[in-house]
Amino acid sequence: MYSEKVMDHFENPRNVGEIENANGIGQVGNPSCGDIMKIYLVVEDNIIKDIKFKTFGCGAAVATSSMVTELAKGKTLEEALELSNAAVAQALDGLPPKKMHCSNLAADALHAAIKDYQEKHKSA
Amino acid sequence: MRRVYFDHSATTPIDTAVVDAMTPYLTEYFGNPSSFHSYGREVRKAVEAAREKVALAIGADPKEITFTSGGTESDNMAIHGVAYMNKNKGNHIITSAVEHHAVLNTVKALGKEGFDITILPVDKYGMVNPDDVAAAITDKTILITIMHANNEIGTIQPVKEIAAIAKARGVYVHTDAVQSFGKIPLNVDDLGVNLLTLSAHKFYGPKGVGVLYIRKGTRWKQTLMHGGSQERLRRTGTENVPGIIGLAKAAEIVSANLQKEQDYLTKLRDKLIKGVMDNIDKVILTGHPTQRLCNLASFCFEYIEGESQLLSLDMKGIAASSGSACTSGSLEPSHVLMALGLTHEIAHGSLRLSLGKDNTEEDVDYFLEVLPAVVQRLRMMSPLAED
Amino acid sequence: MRRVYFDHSATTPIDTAVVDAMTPYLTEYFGNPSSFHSYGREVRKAVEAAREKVALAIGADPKEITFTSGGTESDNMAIHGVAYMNKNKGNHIITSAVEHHAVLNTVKALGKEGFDITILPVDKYGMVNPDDVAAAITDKTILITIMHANNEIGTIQPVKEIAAIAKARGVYVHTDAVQSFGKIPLNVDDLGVNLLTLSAHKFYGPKGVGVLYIRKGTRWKQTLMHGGSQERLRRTGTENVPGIIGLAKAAEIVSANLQKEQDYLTKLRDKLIKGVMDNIDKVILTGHPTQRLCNLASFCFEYIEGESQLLSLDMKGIAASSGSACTSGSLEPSHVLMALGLTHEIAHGSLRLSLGKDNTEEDVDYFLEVLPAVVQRLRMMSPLAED
Ligand SMILES: Cc1ncc(COP(=O)(O)O)c(C=O)c1O
Ligand SMILES: Cc1ncc(COP(=O)(O)O)c(C=O)c1O
Ligand code: FES
Ligand code: FES
Repeated sequence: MYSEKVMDHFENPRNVGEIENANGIGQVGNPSCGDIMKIYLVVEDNIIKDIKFKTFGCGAAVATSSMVTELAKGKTLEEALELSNAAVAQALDGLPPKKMHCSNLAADALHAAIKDYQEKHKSA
Repeated sequence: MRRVYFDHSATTPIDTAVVDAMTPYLTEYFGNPSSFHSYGREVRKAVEAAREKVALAIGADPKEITFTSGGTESDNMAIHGVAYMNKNKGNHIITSAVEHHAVLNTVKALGKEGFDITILPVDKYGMVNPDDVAAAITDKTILITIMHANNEIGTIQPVKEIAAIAKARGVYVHTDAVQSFGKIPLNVDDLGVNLLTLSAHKFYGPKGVGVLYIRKGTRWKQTLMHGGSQERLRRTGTENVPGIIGLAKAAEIVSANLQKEQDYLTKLRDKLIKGVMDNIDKVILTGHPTQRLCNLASFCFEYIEGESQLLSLDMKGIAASSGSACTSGSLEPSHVLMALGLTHEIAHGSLRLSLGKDNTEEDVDYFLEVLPAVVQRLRMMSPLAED
Repeated sequence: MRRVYFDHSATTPIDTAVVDAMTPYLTEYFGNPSSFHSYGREVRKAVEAAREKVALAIGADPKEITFTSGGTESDNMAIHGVAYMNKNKGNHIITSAVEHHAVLNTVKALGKEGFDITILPVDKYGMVNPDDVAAAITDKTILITIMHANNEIGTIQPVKEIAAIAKARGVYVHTDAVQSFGKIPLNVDDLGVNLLTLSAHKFYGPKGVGVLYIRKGTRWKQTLMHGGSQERLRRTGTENVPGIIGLAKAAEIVSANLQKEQDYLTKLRDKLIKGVMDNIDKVILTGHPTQRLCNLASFCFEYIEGESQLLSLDMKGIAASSGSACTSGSLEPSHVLMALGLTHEIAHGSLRLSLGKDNTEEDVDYFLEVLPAVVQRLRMMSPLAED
C-alpha cells in the first residue's frame, strides 16, 4: 500500500528526536484521533538550520514527518511556509487516498513551529 | 526472511486435507446440486453429507444447518430473519458493545427501522454480565445476540448463562461463534442457543462460505434475498459446492483435533503473553485474563500507534493485526477497545497476535526477540513518551 | 456408458486453466485481503488485478465492479439498492414476466413493501417489446430490470433499445447477464445499462461468486447486508478470494474465445435443433428462432411430461433440464413457459438442452440417436397421446 519512499522514510526516519535549544516548536493533532506530530526548529538568520520531529501515528504519519523535515532543512522561513501538504505527499511518491490527511499533519506541524518561532521573535 | 503468521483471527490457511476434499468438486463433480440428472445427484449427495458432518460437529440436526456465503451473511440472516418474523410479538433486540460489525451494524440498522435496541456494556475484560441481560429483557424482547468469543480480545462470553436466562423468558438467542468454533468445545444444545454463526475461513476452511444453524421450531425466515428455492428456502442462489465440501471437511478436522490443538495453542499463547509482559514495560493485556480464546494474545502498548507497530513487525516478516484507527485511516479506534474503557491513546497502541496450529515455539521466540527493538524504536519517535 | 452434459445453463464445469489460477489462492496465498501485512497485501493485489480483468471483459472501470456471492445476490443487491436509494424520486419498477426468480421475486417483494411494480408480458418467443417498456414508464419509474438472455428458452432481449428509451426518460436499467456473458459480445457502454449481473459458474468459473457492475454515478447503495467495510462498502464480508480469482480468469478466457465458441456452439445447436425438428413430430421450439443464445436449444414435446423425459435421458447418460413443474414437485410449469402463452400440457413437456465448449458433434449425434425412442416410449404411455 505504501510506496518504497514511504517505507524507506518509515524504516529510516530522518531527523527524529528533540532539540533542546529549539527556538520554534509546533505540535498538531491530538491523541484522540491517534495522530500527534511535534516539530522542533532551530532558526538562524531566517533559515531553518536544524529541525527534528517526534510522531505518534501510522506509517504515513512517520514518513511524512521525516520528509517534511528533509524538505524544510536549509530553507528560509518563507520558503518553508510555502511547503504544502501535496508537496510532502508528492515527495514520497504519493500516499494511499485514506492516508492523505497524514501529510496535512506534517506540513501543519512545520507551519505551527514556524509560527511559534515568529511569535517569539516578533520584536526582533 | 523468516515469515511468521500470527493473524489467524483474520483468516487461516486452508488445511491441505481440506483442499484435497474440495478438488474433486472443482473438477469432476461440477454439477448443480439442484439438477435432476446424475451430475446433479452426485453433487447433491456430497452437499448433504457435508451438512451431516457440520451438524455432527456442533451437535445439531442436519436440517438445522444452512450454508451461506460467510459469517457476515449468517449474522445478517439470523438477526434480520428473527426480527421480521417476530415483529408481532415484540420489537426489542439486545446485543453487546463488543460484537462484530456484522452483528452490531445489523442491529443498529434495525434500530433505524423502528426496532428498539439495547447495546449492553461490557466490563474491562470485555465480558457481558448475564445480570445485565436479565435486567434488559422486557415483554417486547424477541432476540438476544451475543457473540461466543470476541475477535479482537478473545474474551469468551457467558453464552450458556445468557441463553438459560433468555429461554426462561421465551426470548431467542443467536451467537456468533465465528472465532470460537474449533477452539472451544461447542454444542448447540449445551449452549442452548437458537441460532449460531460459523465461517469456514476461520477454521482452516475456504473463504466465502459459512453456516447458519437455526434450531428446529425457531420462528425465523429468509428475508435478505429472493430467488430460487435452494437450501430448503433458507438460502437462495446456486450453492458454493466446493466451499461447502471444504467447510465440512474443515469442521470435521478441527472437531477431531480440538483438545490437542487447544492444549498446544494455550501453551504457545501463554508463552507469548508471559514473554511480552516480562520484557516490555507499559503494556497491558486486553481481554479476559483466563476466559479467553486459546489462540489469542492481545495487548496495548503505551505511546505507540498500532499501524506503525504492524508495519515494523511486517518488515521483520511477522503478520499481526491491530484495532488502531490508523490501520483503516479512520479516526476512532476499534469499538471493542473503546468498550473496554481504554483511553484513545492506549487503544491506538493495540496489537493482536492470533496463533494457529502451524505456529511453533520458534515462531513465538522469534517474535519475542524482535518485539523489544520495535517497541523501543517507536517509543523513541513518540512525542507521548517524553513525560 | 457415454455421458453427455447438456445442462450448461444450470452450471458449467470449471475450466482447467481456471482451477489452476485458483489453486495458489487455496494454498500459499491465503491472506485476508483486508489485512495490513504482506500476507494480506499479496492477496489484495490479486483481487484488484481480478477486478481489472473483469472490468476489461465488459468494458467497465474497475471501480464499477463489485464481487458478490453469485448471480442471485447481485440481482437482489442491484434492485433493492436502487429501489431504496431512489424512493424519494419514485416508487415504480418495471420488469418482465420471464425474469429469473432472483429478479422477479425481488421485485415482487418490493411490491409487497409498497413499491408499484409492472411486470411486462412477452411475445410468443419470450421477447419483451421496447414499445411496451416506453408505454409503462411513468414519472415515478426509477428502475427497469430486464434480463439480457433468458435461461430457459435462450431468447435475447432488446436491452440496448430498452436502455436507450430509459435513458431518455432518466430511468436506471439493470440487466441480468448471467446467461449471456461469454456467449454474446457484451459491453456495458454499448448496452447502456446502469447495473449488470454476472455469475461465474455459468461461464466455466466456480460456484458461489458473482459480479455486480454499477455504473459510476448511479444512485445505489448496499442495503442487503451490514458488516465490515470490504469492497468499498458495496459488499461486506471477507472476500471469496479463490472464487474471485477464478471468476476473473474465466471471464478473461471466455472473452478471448467468444467468437470462436459462438460459431462452434451455433453450429452444434443448429444441428441439434434441426435433428429434433426433422425427426420428432409434435414438437415445438421454444424461444426466439434467431434471437437466441448460441448454446441453447429448448423444446416442448407434446404428450410428454418433462421429468419422465429427463429421467429417460439420464438413464442413457444424457443430462438435460426441463421447466416442467414435476422436476421440482410443484404443480405449475415454469413461469417462463407460461408467459409464452403455452398451455399447461405443452409446457409440461419442456426440455432444455444447453451446450458447452466441451460438447462435440458426437454428443449431438448420440442425443439424436437416443431421443426418438425416449419420446416414443413416453408417448406410448401417455393418455394424452391417444387422440
Ligand atoms: C466474530 C466474527 N463475526 C463475523 C465475522 C465475519 O465473517 P466473514 O468474514 O466470513 O463474513 C468475523 C470475521 O471477519 C468475525 O471475527
Ligand atoms: C438468468 C439467471 N439469473 C440469475 C441466476 C442465479 O445465479 P446464481 O445461481 O449464481 O445465484 C441464474 C442461474 O441460476 C440465471 O440463470
Ligand atoms: S496517523 Fe492516523 S491515519 Fe495516519
Ligand atoms: S406427476 Fe408427480 S409431480 Fe407431477
